[in-house]
Amino acid sequence: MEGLLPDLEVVRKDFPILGRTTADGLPLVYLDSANTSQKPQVVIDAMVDHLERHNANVARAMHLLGAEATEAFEGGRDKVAAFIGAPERDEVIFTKNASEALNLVAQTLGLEGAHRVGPGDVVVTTEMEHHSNIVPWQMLTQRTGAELRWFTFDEAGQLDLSQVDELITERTKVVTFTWVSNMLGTVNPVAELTRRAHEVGAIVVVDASQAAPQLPIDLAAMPVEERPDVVVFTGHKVVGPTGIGVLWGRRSLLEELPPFLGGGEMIETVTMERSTYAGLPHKFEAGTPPIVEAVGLGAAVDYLAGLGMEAVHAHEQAITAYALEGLGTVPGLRVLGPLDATQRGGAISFELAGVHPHDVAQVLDVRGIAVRAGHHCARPAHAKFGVQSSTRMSSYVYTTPGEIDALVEALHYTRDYFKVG
Amino acid sequence: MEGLLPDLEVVRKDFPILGRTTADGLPLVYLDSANTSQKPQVVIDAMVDHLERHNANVARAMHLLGAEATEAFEGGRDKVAAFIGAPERDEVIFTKNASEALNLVAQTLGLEGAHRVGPGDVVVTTEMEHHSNIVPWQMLTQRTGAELRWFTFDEAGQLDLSQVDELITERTKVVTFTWVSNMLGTVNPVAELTRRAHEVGAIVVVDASQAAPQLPIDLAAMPVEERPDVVVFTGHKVVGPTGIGVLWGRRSLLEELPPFLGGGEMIETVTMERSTYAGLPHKFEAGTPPIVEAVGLGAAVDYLAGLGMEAVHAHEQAITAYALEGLGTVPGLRVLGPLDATQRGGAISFELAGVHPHDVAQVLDVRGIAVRAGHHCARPAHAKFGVQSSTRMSSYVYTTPGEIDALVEALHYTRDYFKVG
Amino acid sequence: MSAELDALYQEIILDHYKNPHHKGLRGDPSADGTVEVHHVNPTCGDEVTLRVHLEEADGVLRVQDVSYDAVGCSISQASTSVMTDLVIGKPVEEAMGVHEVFLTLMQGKGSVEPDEEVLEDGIAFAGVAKFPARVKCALLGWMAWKDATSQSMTTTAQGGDDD
Amino acid sequence: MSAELDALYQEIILDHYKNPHHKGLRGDPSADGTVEVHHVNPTCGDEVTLRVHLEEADGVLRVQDVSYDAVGCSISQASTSVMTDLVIGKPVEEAMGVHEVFLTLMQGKGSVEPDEEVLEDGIAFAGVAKFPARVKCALLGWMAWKDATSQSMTTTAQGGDDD
Ligand SMILES: Cc1ncc(COP(=O)(O)O)c(C=O)c1O
Ligand SMILES: Cc1ncc(COP(=O)(O)O)c(C=O)c1O
Repeated sequence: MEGLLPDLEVVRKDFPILGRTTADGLPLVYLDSANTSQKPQVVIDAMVDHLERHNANVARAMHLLGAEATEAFEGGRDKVAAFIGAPERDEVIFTKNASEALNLVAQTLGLEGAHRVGPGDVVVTTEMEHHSNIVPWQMLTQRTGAELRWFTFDEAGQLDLSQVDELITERTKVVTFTWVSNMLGTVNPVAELTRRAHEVGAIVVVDASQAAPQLPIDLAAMPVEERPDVVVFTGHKVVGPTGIGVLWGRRSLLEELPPFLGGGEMIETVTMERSTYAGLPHKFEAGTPPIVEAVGLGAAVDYLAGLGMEAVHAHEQAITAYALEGLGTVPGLRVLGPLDATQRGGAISFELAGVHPHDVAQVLDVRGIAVRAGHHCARPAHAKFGVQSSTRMSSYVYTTPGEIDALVEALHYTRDYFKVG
Repeated sequence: MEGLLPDLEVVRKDFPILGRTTADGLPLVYLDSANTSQKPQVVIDAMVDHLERHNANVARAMHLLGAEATEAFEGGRDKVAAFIGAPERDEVIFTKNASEALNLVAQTLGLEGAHRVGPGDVVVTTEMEHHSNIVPWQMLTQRTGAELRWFTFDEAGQLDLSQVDELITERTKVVTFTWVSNMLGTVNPVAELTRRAHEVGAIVVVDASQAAPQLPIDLAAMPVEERPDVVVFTGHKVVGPTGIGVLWGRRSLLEELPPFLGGGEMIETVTMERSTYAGLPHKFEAGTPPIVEAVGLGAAVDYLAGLGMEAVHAHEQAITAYALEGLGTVPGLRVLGPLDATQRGGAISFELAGVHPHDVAQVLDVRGIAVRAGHHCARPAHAKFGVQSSTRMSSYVYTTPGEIDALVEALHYTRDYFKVG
Repeated sequence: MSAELDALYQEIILDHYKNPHHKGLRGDPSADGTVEVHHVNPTCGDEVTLRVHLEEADGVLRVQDVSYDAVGCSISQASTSVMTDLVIGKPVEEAMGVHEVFLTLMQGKGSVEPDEEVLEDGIAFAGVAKFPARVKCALLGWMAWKDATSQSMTTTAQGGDDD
Repeated sequence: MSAELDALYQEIILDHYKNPHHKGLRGDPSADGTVEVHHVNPTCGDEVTLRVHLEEADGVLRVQDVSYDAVGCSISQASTSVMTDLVIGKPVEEAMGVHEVFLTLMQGKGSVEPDEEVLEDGIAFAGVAKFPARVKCALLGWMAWKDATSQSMTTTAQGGDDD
């Protein structure tokens, strides 16, 4: 099959968990990578080495281990900055996950600064967002008296761009959207939406939680008018650990925003009466940062860079095309989202007529196939299709065509088991 | 020496990093545990096992790995709840560190609820707090028009409790203080302060970042009028990993507070217009939680419980007494804080006349001895002593009397090297 | 493999799923002794809107009716259907007892022997207890019923202060 | 061990530490061409308040005076003292060049050969470059000087629009 990672079997050996079997001795078919990715040995080893040999607190420790830990931690930042082509490495802020990164921006925009959101202002999001890119903006607009508006999408899972003129106006202060949908797989037009938003002076916040694992990203190479002001993603979906997220932000914007959490590390000086704050990136990193997690994330993005993000993307597209084809052979199966693999990401949500997604997932699980059933933290997008939940398969660098075959066969079996058709 | 952990040499073997040497082949003497603790092999192994065999996202995944990961993650919560004797396991919220936990409380208290802090209200803290328990309250009081007041402390490092009547009044909404000071080592009277605060209806937030590693804590056993409403600590100081902190809060208070971060996991239902929120603990855990970190933290508190927190406390006291004695032999050395080991925690900050703390730490580091120099995130407490910084040694379960001897000898050497005295 | 599935998806469960009992909201939601609640399983989004009508006669408070609308998987739908069979017409105290027995079965991780006398069709859920992720599904309707019933009891108790 | 320390704590450094040059704030902080800044090393709390006075003569902008108050370790104190020796009296452009050379030395991780012609006593800091945690100490005073000087140049340039 064209496009697959050339050394797929070697890649699979890098991921120890893929050697696991179920209680019945069945091989594990992990098709839930949009939920969280598996971890290669190098990431685990980097974390172990750090904990066993270099562990100390960072920045404030000036001894041998402290210097080593600081170098390892800041080295993680350098690697992440390189991975997304950040114009400046100090623009990379470590948060606990993508959700915190989005809240950081939404909450501080409500407090002060030139982009402060207030009564009458408009924040624009989309109907296909993950809850983590809806709820923070609901909170912001509710607290400030601003208005939350959103792009809808069509049956094919594409944003209705005819709403641009109506939604992105002089009143619009923020435009936020997901680069790649975690439910539909849709890839949104970042450059176009960003340009339009910038024309009215709005800031653009892009949720790259599903894009960073799959697409090559080079922020520095983007024309500045098409470059979002903020891009966030989460460590555990790019073969890194939990407990760490990434917020990249344009320096001038980050400098203008007030601090989010207060405490150690983010200060310049403290008196009981008042405090002054540190510069980037520390201003937004209160308390002990995710040190071993940054080490792991650094190893993770290096691993992906080693595979080559172009190759990773090609692999995702090949597997996705193959999966769409296979799913098409299952009677009563409806894919929710774009059907052209070249226009979408690797998460495929679907309905199977007559069988509830939980029951689909259950039958698959008994056969060792891990998919997700539920709303995938995208209830509004499900509501759009008139369903409450769906089944989702999502592949990654370790997924083989054989695993897709196993999925498709299991779906046929599921229909038999529940006697539909 | 009495009070030492009986199997100290065995305990030391549990910590792989203690086998490290400096570039010159000197053994590592790690006396910076108040900054961050080292990790025993069981913690590292638990994390590795999770990543290599059970990794998946939690709560929302219903497949084999998802069920295993959820059980492991929630098992971490059970262990933490047991460690502090939490009245209810769902009152244990995982944050990214202690700083986030303190900000969570400070920020949500400014938004709504019966304890909402507003203009004219008073928030009381102390002059010996870590920056992470000062700055969030400065932000809260600045944003809400409330007043921040504080207990001062005396030359011996004890809070001036004669200020109680003046500070804790009907206007007081929050009283917050550290259980054990990370700079002075002072152990504050939690029961007494809490009782006084509760008499005026104030809520009590205790920073147990230094207490949890050293003292047995049994919240359920405390009389309810003396039990704080919120207790926070941080994973990396209790031999657990970075990237995780703990907020324990009384259920009725946590239910009253509005959510802090919005996003996946913390919702009940979401529509584009509005959302409703999940119950405890998920309400305060937006996004993918620190999964592998909770596994590590669970193993960490189990490890400490295995040693026995009474035994850990006795060990700290024995080492601290021995260290205070040894430091007393160094001319020109002044300890900043209580001098009676039975009345204090295991962090000892000191000045060495004529040598700046950085230079002390540097000389020690060359001899393989890791201490901290600086303000230890407690500038106001340093200002109180008229100094900008100090040197701090802090011991833990793996510290031996021999290591204290090495420190004391190195301090004598430091004085010689800088030709003071 | 199929045996494992069959342990979960007992015929009884699939029957209730295909033909749920007492489904569809009935009665006047604002009537005395009637309470309606809406419960959600946040993990998967399964939802139930459930209406309970309690009535007192001869000093005994009874579950006069339970009706509901729900979307969800076979387990949650069947469990809600079985629940209505078990509680409708029973004195509240007895129904609460049945709820306790079902809860114990579900939380037993497969080690509790189901009591057919008490649980009737509910014994079909014994296999669910071995699937931790599905226990929440099986409890959704029960939890909603308990919540609505407790609320109704509070209001009924207040209304009936004079007896 | 002691050799390693001696590489860091050169005699010159300890001398400047014990007897710092140009210490103590001087001059009128509100005078034309004078700027005062306050810099902190947040890691350790070292602080410096530094005043720079620039003056133009014969079309050349010169560092007329630098004075300061500071608390900090031997490295930061000595480095600030050496810095004042190196920049006072020099044309701003030349002084900025010296700053560049010192910065390169500090960031070289020990691989840069110090140029005594340019750095004079500053070459004593070559050993500091091998101690990453101390580089910030050595740069504190220099950074403050550069900041104050740049600020003064902006105001001077505005004031001197007419030439
Ligand atoms: C007393 C005290 N409070 C709070 C903190 C903050 O902990 P963290 O940096 O993990 O948020 C610390 C440690 O740095 C501490 O010692
Ligand atoms: C598109 C999208 N945004 C945001 C998130 C939230 O990431 P996290 O849960 O790590 O905060 C996710 C993943 O769950 C996602 O898929």
